[in-house]
Amino acid sequence: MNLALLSLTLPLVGALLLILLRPAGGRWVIMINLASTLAAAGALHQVMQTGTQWLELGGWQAPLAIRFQLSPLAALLLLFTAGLHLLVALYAARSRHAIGGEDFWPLSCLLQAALAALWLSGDLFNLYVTLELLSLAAVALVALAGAKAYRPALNYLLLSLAGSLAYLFGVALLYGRYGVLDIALLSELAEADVTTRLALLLMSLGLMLKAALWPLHLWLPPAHAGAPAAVSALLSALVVKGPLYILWLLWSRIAPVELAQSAGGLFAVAGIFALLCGGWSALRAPYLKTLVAYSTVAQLGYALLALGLLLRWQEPSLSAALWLFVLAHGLAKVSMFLAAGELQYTLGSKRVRALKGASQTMPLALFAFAVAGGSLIGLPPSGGFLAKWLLLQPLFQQPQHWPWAIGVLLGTLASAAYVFRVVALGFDRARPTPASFHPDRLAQWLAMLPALLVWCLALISKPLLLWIGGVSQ
Amino acid sequence: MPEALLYWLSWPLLVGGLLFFAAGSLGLLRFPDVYSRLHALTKADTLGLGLVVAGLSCRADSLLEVGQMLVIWLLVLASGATACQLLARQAREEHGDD
Amino acid sequence: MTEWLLDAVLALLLLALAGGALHARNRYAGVLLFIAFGLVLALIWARLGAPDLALAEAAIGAGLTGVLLLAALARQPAGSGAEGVSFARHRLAAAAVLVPLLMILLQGLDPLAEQRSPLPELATGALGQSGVSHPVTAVLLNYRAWDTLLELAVLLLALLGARQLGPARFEVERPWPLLRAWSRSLAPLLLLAGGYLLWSGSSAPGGAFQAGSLLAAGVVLLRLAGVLPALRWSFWPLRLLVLLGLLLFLAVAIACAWFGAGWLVYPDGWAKPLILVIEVAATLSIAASLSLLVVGEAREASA
Amino acid sequence: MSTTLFWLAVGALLWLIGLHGLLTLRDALRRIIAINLMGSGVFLVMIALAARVVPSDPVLVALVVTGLVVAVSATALALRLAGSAERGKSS
Repeated sequence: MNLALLSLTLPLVGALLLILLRPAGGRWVIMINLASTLAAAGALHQVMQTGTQWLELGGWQAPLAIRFQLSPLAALLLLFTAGLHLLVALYAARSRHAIGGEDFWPLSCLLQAALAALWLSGDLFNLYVTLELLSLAAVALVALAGAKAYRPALNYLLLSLAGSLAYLFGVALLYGRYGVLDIALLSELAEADVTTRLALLLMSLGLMLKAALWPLHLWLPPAHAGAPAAVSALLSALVVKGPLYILWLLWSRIAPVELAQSAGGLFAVAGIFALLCGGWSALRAPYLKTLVAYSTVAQLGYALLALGLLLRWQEPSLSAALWLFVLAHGLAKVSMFLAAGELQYTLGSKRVRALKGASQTMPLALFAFAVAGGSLIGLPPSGGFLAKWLLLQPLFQQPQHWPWAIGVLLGTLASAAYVFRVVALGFDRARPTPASFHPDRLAQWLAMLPALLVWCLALISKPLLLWIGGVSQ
Repeated sequence: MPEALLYWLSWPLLVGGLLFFAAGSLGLLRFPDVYSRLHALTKADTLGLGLVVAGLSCRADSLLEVGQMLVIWLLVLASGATACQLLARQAREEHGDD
Repeated sequence: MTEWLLDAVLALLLLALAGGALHARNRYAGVLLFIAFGLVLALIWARLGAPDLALAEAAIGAGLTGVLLLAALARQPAGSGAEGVSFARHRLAAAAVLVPLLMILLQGLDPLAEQRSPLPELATGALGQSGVSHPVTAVLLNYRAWDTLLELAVLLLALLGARQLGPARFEVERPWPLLRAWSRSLAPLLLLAGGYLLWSGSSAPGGAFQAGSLLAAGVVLLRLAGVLPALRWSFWPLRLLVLLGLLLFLAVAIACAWFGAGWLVYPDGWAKPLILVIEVAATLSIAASLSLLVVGEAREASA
Repeated sequence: MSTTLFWLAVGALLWLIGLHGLLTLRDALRRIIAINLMGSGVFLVMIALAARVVPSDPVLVALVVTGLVVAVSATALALRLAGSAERGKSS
């Protein structure tokens, strides 16, 4: 547990010192992220041996005070957060256009600390405070992009606050009903009465609004497209996953079984709609970063589908699919957004049409975009394919659930459509858009690094599946 | 005996204070321009508060409480007067002497 | 009977002010009604037996939020807010939507009145070792100290976000002598009240947040009266003051984890001094953050 | 219709008024006021629950104090954003 706390406090203290002393941020943040990644890896290694560890903050017994819960899944998410921050920091240190201002460095460290506090916390109100921390950090980061990003940032902030307050209303109801805020204790006490159903409904609405899950996703594309490239990578890969983790905690731990099963169906249907609507909007998006933002909404549909089926059939192996989706989507989306930012900056235009002939002018960036797109589609050797394979396993065993497979098929079709729309434009070399200046090769290699990592997941697929299968118990 | 006397004495004071507050609010709603409204507000409400403080101090069980209420009343007096001056000056600068 | 009358009047006033604040004809009336809403809400907190909250609501909710709203209103070009939709026409439509939703919520809320929670007994029971005698301060700074630490980070984040949104030039033309004299005499009073609130926090309603917001009100008043120079972010002692609360809290937490028994576990006997030090630092950083949020100016303040 | 339920109902109604205002109004300042009303509504629900026991539940009061400061800092950020967005649009 101490290593996990180290991985949490390093970025927090680092951010405070960065604000106070205002050094050149790049190098320091890379060192902080490296150290916190190693700490998270140590914590994960330790927790795989000893199993879930608990820490009562302040030494008080469970119901009174906050409890930290370091499960293998939480440690994996800590490592995932620190790793992604490291990758983005490496790219951002190289190409300064992608961060929008020197304030990016302390804010990204605070974002990492907020996420670490969220993964570790086991208390409902503490999760509310971490959610607020997360959304304020995300809004401050989006607002870095200058005046054009203020309106979407304001809309994002207001809707995110409304979501937090709906979540807080649910927490107040649960506390009123059971008198306890700790998740582990609540999971023993919860029973399916009208107050619990209303509380879970309110909390789920708030969390779906904050995680931009299908019906409540309209704020995401303008906010993520308007933000600087490195910021939108962090937002799409990490910030929307926090509320999803809490949603999973709520429904798989606290909710009684019959409530979870009835909600599972709704989540699965919402997932299918997210896939279709996200894919359709991405197909028609005129701007490159809006396309990638809509693809986030679509890919979250897979996670929602996995969550829905997990709850509906009470099939624990599906939660491994859910978390593999989160990992694979995170890595692929970081690479896609960084490549899109690089393309947009060098070719000088935000439109998708400007990518004509990009395979000639900027081959590396387009290759990174295509490789990341491959993982989003789920082409065989990539992480995305592993997650989809895990998702489809129960469907093969019980053939009577075939309609869900049709949904997954349509989702794959939609994501393939919008990725190949970009790639096809890239290879149309009739009148290539000239690069406004000599493209920076190292930046493109750094943008490609996460995509290569997501394809390396396939090399270690056997231990990875066993390991994640064990993790999500 | 003095407690009962004080108790009955506090009723007229409290009702008087209430009346002054009502007069102040009525003045705020009905008076035509800024200055008369300011006048109504600061004068009537401060006096109303004074009467309420007097009424409550009859019922107070310790002198400390009476002292606290008096300090509060002095603070309201001072801040009311200053605010009234500032608002009146602001109004004069914006509209001139219409 | 009279208790019912008081509740009904307060609740009616609260809801009327809320409706008015949202749907008033022009924005200025809306902001004023919202400030009145904050004060009535402070009354309701006192009525429901939460004096800490009444203090905090009056100081932060009605006071500083009101100043923030008025400052935002002053910066915006006049007349652009005349959009006040005539609420009369929409009232029926709104009621038709809200009432069924309220019925649904009430079904969920109904059984809560009889439930009881074990936490109050636990909190007051463990007061002995918590180092303070007022239960709310014990919860804030000892049982759930992690919440308070994260919450200081939330305030810092709001300041970081607001700071880089371009220069907030604060044009103070020539402050009136009356305002300067009044702010000079009021400031020590606010300082005294803030210090008292901070000190009494360990045994009576009060504490870091209420004291911090009172001090911030004093700083804002002095800045508006032109007595204080411009508060600039580039001035590093001010940055240190803003970060002081969080840095100290983290230092205590890490020191406890390193040498003591665990994360945020105050060594026994040390609880009271540690809490006092943390509370003083938190008050100063809250006062600095809130006043920077209201009257802070960006680096390149106009010459 | 106990006192607790009365104040719970008032809090829930306040939350709904804020939510309705947030979704229907277009002006940024009014939407920020709507968010504050929603926050006050939830806090009223929490304090109504706290008032069930006579010395009111210290845990809930502390949670609401924390929530209040979170609400103020979010409002301050939202107002600065609204102001800059307005200035950006008009200049």
